[in-house]
Amino acid sequence: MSRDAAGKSACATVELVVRTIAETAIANETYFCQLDSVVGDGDFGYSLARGFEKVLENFDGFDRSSPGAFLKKVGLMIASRVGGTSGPIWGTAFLRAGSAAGAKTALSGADVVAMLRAAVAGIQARGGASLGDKTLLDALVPAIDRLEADLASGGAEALANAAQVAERAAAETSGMLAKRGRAAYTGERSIGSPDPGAVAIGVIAIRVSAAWRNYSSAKE
Amino acid sequence: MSRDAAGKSACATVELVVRTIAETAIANETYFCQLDSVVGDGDFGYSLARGFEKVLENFDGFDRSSPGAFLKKVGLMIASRVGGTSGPIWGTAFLRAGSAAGAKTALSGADVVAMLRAAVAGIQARGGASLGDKTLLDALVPAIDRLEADLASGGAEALANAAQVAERAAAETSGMLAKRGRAAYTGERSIGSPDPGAVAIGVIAIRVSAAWRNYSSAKE
Amino acid sequence: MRKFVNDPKQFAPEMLKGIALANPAELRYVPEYNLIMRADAPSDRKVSIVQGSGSGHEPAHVMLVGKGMLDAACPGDVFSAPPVDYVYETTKLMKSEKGVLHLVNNYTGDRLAFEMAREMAEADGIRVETLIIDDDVAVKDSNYTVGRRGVAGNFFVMKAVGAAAESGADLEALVALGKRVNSVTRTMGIALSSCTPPAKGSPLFQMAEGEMEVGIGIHGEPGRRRVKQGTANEVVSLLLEAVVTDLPFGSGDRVALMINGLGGTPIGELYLLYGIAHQRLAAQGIQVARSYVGEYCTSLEMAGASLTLVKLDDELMNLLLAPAVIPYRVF
Amino acid sequence: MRKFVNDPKQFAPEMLKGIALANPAELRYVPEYNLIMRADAPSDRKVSIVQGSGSGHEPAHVMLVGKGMLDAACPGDVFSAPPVDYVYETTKLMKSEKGVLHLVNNYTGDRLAFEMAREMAEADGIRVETLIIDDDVAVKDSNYTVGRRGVAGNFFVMKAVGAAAESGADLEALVALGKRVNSVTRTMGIALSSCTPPAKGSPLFQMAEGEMEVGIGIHGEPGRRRVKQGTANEVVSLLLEAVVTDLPFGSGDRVALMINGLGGTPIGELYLLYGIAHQRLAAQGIQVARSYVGEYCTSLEMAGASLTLVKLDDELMNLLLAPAVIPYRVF
Ligand SMILES: Nc1ncnc2c1ncn2[C@@H]1O[C@H](COP(=O)(O)OP(=O)(O)O)[C@@H](O)[C@H]1O
Ligand SMILES: Nc1ncnc2c1ncn2[C@@H]1O[C@H](COP(=O)(O)OP(=O)(O)O)[C@@H](O)[C@H]1O
Ligand SMILES: [Mg+2]
Ligand SMILES: [Mg+2]
Ligand SMILES: [Mg+2]
Ligand SMILES: [Mg+2]
Repeated sequence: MSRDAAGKSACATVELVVRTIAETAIANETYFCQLDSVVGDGDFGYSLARGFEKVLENFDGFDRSSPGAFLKKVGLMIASRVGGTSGPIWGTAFLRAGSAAGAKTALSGADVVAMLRAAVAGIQARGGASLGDKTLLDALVPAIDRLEADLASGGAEALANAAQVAERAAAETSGMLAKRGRAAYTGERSIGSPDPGAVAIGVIAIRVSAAWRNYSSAKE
Repeated sequence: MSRDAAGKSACATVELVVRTIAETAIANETYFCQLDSVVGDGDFGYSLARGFEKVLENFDGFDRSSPGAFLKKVGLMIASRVGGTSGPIWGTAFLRAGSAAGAKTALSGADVVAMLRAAVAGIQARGGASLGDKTLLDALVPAIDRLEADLASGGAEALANAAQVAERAAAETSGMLAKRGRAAYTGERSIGSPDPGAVAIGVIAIRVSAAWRNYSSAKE
Repeated sequence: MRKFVNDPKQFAPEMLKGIALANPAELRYVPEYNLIMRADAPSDRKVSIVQGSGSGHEPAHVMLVGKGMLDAACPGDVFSAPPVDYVYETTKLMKSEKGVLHLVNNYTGDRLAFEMAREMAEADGIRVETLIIDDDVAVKDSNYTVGRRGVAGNFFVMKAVGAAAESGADLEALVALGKRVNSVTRTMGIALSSCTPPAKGSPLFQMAEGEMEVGIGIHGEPGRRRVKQGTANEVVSLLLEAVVTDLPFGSGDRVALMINGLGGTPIGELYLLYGIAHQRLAAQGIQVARSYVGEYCTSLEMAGASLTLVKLDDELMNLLLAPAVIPYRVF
Repeated sequence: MRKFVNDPKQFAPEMLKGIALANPAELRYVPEYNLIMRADAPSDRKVSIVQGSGSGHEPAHVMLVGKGMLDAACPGDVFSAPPVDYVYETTKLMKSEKGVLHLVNNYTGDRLAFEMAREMAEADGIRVETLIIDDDVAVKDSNYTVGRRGVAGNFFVMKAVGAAAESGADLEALVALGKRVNSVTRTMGIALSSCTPPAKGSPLFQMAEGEMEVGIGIHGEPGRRRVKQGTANEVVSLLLEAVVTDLPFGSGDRVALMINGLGGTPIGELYLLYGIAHQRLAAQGIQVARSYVGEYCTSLEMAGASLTLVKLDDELMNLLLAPAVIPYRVF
C-alpha cells in the first residue's frame, strides 16, 4: 500500500489519508466545480484538483521523517502553489495539522483529534470564518466533535460515524446564508444550495473512512 | 383614392402606384429582412421600409406638376435619404423613371414601359449589375418584357401577367450564384435562396397589379 | 436580445450622442446627418478625411474621429451604408482648400453613396478624391464581381493618411499613400457566433456551438464556409495561411500584426491568438515590428476575430506611431 | 464553448505569452509565476506596484503593466486568486528600496494570498504595504461579512498610484493616495448573460434572454437579484441610483464616469449607456469631467456593463491624465 521505503507505520497511515484525499479531490473536480457554479465562480473543484495533482506529482519527494513533517510539506505545497481561496485555506489546514503532530512518530486517536482541531484553528485564523458562516468548517467541526466522542469505539468505527456526520452537516449548509467567500455576495440567494467546501469535506471523509477500514482490516 | 387636390388623373395613378409600393415595402419589412439574413446582412427590409416611410411622410408635399416631376421627387428622397445599397438603387430607379416621363401629363402603356426601361438602365449604371447577377433586375426585367408584350390586352391584364412573371422569376433566382451585393461574398452558398431584392419586386408587382385592377374598375 | 438599447431604430443616434458627450472639447455631433466631426475641422491647411459605412463596427469609424485620424464620420444605420445626403452634407461641412478625401470600404452601398455624394460636391466646386479599401482575402477578387471587402485593415489606411494629412500632405499624396497602404494590407476573419442587429432583434444566422464560419465579413453575412471549430493553433494556421500567401508576405518582411476582435471575444483570447501568430511568423522569418490587439472593426457582438498583416517600411511605421487624439482610447 | 483556446488549462499562460510577445521592449514574462513585469523594473527610485487577482478580467491587470501604472502583475488561473508563491516571488523580484505596494481587490482568496506573501517577503526584509480595493456597491458592507468587492473602479486606484509612483511618491504617500481614491470610487454592474471559464467549458449560470442580473461581480457569480431586462434608460437609472446615493455624489461634484464593458457587450452599447448617464448626472448638477468608455475589468465574455463614478479633485485629475505606456492601447 505504502510507497514509503522506510516503512514507518504512522507515516504510512498519513500517506494513505493524504493520497485518498488527493484522489477524491481529483476524481470529483467536475462535481465540485458544479457546486461552486451555483452561487460561486465555479473554480473550487479546479483549484482543489490542480492542488492535489501537485501533491501527488511530488508525493515521493516529501520529507517522511515524521507524519508531522510530511503533512507540513503537503500543506506548504498547497498553500503556496494553489490559487483561489482554497489554496491558502486547505494548505493552512495541512500545515497546522502537521505542526500539531510535532515530531511524533506514532499518533493516537487523541493526537488525530488535536491535529484536526489545529487545522480548524488555522482555517479560522486565515479566513476569519465562524461556525455557521456556511463554509467547510460547518462540515468539518461537527465531524471532529463526533470523531472525538466515538474514539472509544475504535478508529474505523469513529471515522465512519464522523464521516456520516460530515456528509449530513454538509447537506444541511443548504439552509444557511453565506457570510464568507464569494457566495456571500449573492445574499439571500445563497440559501438553498449547499456550500461546496462543506460538501467536499463530506465526500472526502466518506472516502477516507472507507480507505481506512480497508487498510486497517488488511493490516489485522 | 387620391389626395391630389388638383385631380390630375395621370398623377393620381402614379400616386396610387407609389403609395402601394410604399405600403407593401413597409408591411413586408420583417419578411424582407429575413430574406436578406440568409446570405446578406439582414437590413434590406429595414432600409426599404425606412425609405418608403419617408416617402409617405412627405407625400403630400411632393411636386405634382406632372407624373415625371412627382416621381423625381420620390426618387430624390429615396436616393439621398435612405442608406444601404437599396437607397441609391431604388432612388435612381424612380429618378430615371421620372426623367423618362418628362413633362407628360398623360402616360400611355408604351410610356410606362419606357419609364421602366429607363429605371433598369439607371440601376445598371449605378450598380453595374447585369442580368443573371442575382439582383432585383432578374425579376424586374422579365416582368417589363412581359408587360410590353401584353400591352395590347389592356393595362390590368398586362400588369397582372407581368406581376406573375416577376414572382416566378424572383423564385428562380434561388438557383443563381450571386455576383453583386453582399450575397456575392458567400460564393456558392448564395445558391439555394432567392434574392431579396428580386422577391421584393415580385411581391410589390402583385400588390400594384391588384391595386391597379381595383382602381381602374372603380373608375369605369 | 442581450443588448442595452432603448428604441432600436435610435441605436446609432443615441450612441453618437454618447460619443459627443464623452468628448465635448474635441468633437461635435450633428444629428441631422449622423455626423461626428472634429470641433476644429475643417482647416484649409489640411485635407479633410471623411469615412462613412454602416454602424455596428465600432470603434470604426465614429470613435476614430480626431486629430491625427478622421475629420468626420457619418455612419448609416447598423450595417447600412449612409444615405447619400449624409455623405454630401458631411463633405460640404468638411470643405477645405486642400480638398476632401473619402475613405470608402468596398461595399456596393458605400461606394454608391460616396460616388453620388462626390458628384454632388464636385458640382459645388469641392475637390474630392476617393480611396477604396479592400483588404479582405476571404473574397475571391474578379472583374465580374464586387471585389474584396474592406474590413479591419481599414484602420491602417485611416491611421496613415490621418497622420500624413495632419502634417500637411496634399490630396494627391494622400491618395497615393492610401493606395499603397491598402495594397500591402491583408485580412482574414473567422466567427464563432452570429450577431443581432438591434432593429432585427434576432441573430442573423444560426450557429451551433462547435462550429465556425471561415472568411467572415463584418456585417453578419455568413462567411465562405462553415467548419468544425478548431483549436486556437488551428485557427491561427488557417488565418495566417490565407493572409500570408495572398500578398504574399515572405522571409525578411517587417510587418504590423493585428488581431482584431469582432465584438464578443474578450481581449484575453485575442492575445492568445496573437502569441501563436507572432511565433509562427517569426518561424517564417517575418518580423512583427508592431502589434495591434483589441477591437478595431467589429460586427456588433459577434464572437470571432480577424488577423491583419501590413507590410511595413520606415515611412509607414512612423505614420502608424504618430499621435492621434480620438474617442477610442484607454485614458 | 465559443472560444479561441488550445488546452483550457493553459489559457492564462498562453495569453500572457501573447502579451509579452506583443511588447518585447517594454515587458518581460516569467512563466513560473504567471508574471508579467516591466522590463525596467524594479528601480530603487520608485515604489514597485504589484497587482494580482484571477485571470479572465483582461485588460485588468496584466495588460496594465507598464510605465505609469503597474510594475508587475501575477494573475492566477481564470477567476482564481494567484497562489501565494506567485505573489511572493513577484514581490521579491520587484523589491525596491522604496518598498513594494500590493494592490488587492477585496476577495478572500486574493487577500489570503497577498497577506501570506507579504509576511514571507517582510521576513526577507522587503517593505510591503497593502491597498485593499472595494468599490462595488452591490455588496452590502458589514463587519460580519467579507465586505465589498473590488471591481472596475480598481482602474482608478492603479492609474493614480501608478502615476504618483512614477513621479517618486513614497510608500506611505501612495497608501494614503490609494485609500483616498478608493474612498471616492463607487461601482455597480449588471449582466445580460453568463460567461464560460475555459476549463469549465459551460456557462456558470443559465440566463434566458430578456433577463438581467443586477449587482453582478466580475467572476461569473450571480448578482443580488434577477429581474426583467430593462431599456437602456432603465438600466442607467438603476446603476446611477445605486452608485450616486452610496457615496453620496451630489450637485457641484466633478466626477470621472466610467462605463465598463464586461466582455461581451460591444463598445457602441457602452457609449449609448454613457450618453444617458452623462445627461442624467448633468441634470443632477454633477459634472462629468472625464470619461472612460470601454473594457477595463471584464468577466470573460459576459454581456453586461458596470458604471463607476469617481469624485475628482485637481490632484486626482492630473494623475488620471498622466501618460502611461501599457499593452492595453489603441496604437
Ligand atoms: N473565509 C473563509 N474561511 C473558510 N473557508 C472559506 C472561506 N471563504 C470561502 N471558504 C470556503 O471556500 C469554498 C470556495 O473555495 P474557492 O472556490 O476556492 O473560493 P473562491 O473561488 O471564492 O476564491 C467555499 O465553498 C467555502 O467552503
Ligand atoms: N450592384 C447591384 N445592382 C443592383 N441591385 C443590387 C446590387 N447589389 C445588390 N443589389 C440588390 O440589393 C439587394 C440588397 O439590398 P440591401 O440589403 O439594401 O444591400 P446591402 O445591405 O448589401 O447594402 C439585393 O437583394 C439585390 O437585389
Ligand atoms: Mg470558487
Ligand atoms: Mg442588406
Ligand atoms: Mg446593409
Ligand atoms: Mg475563484
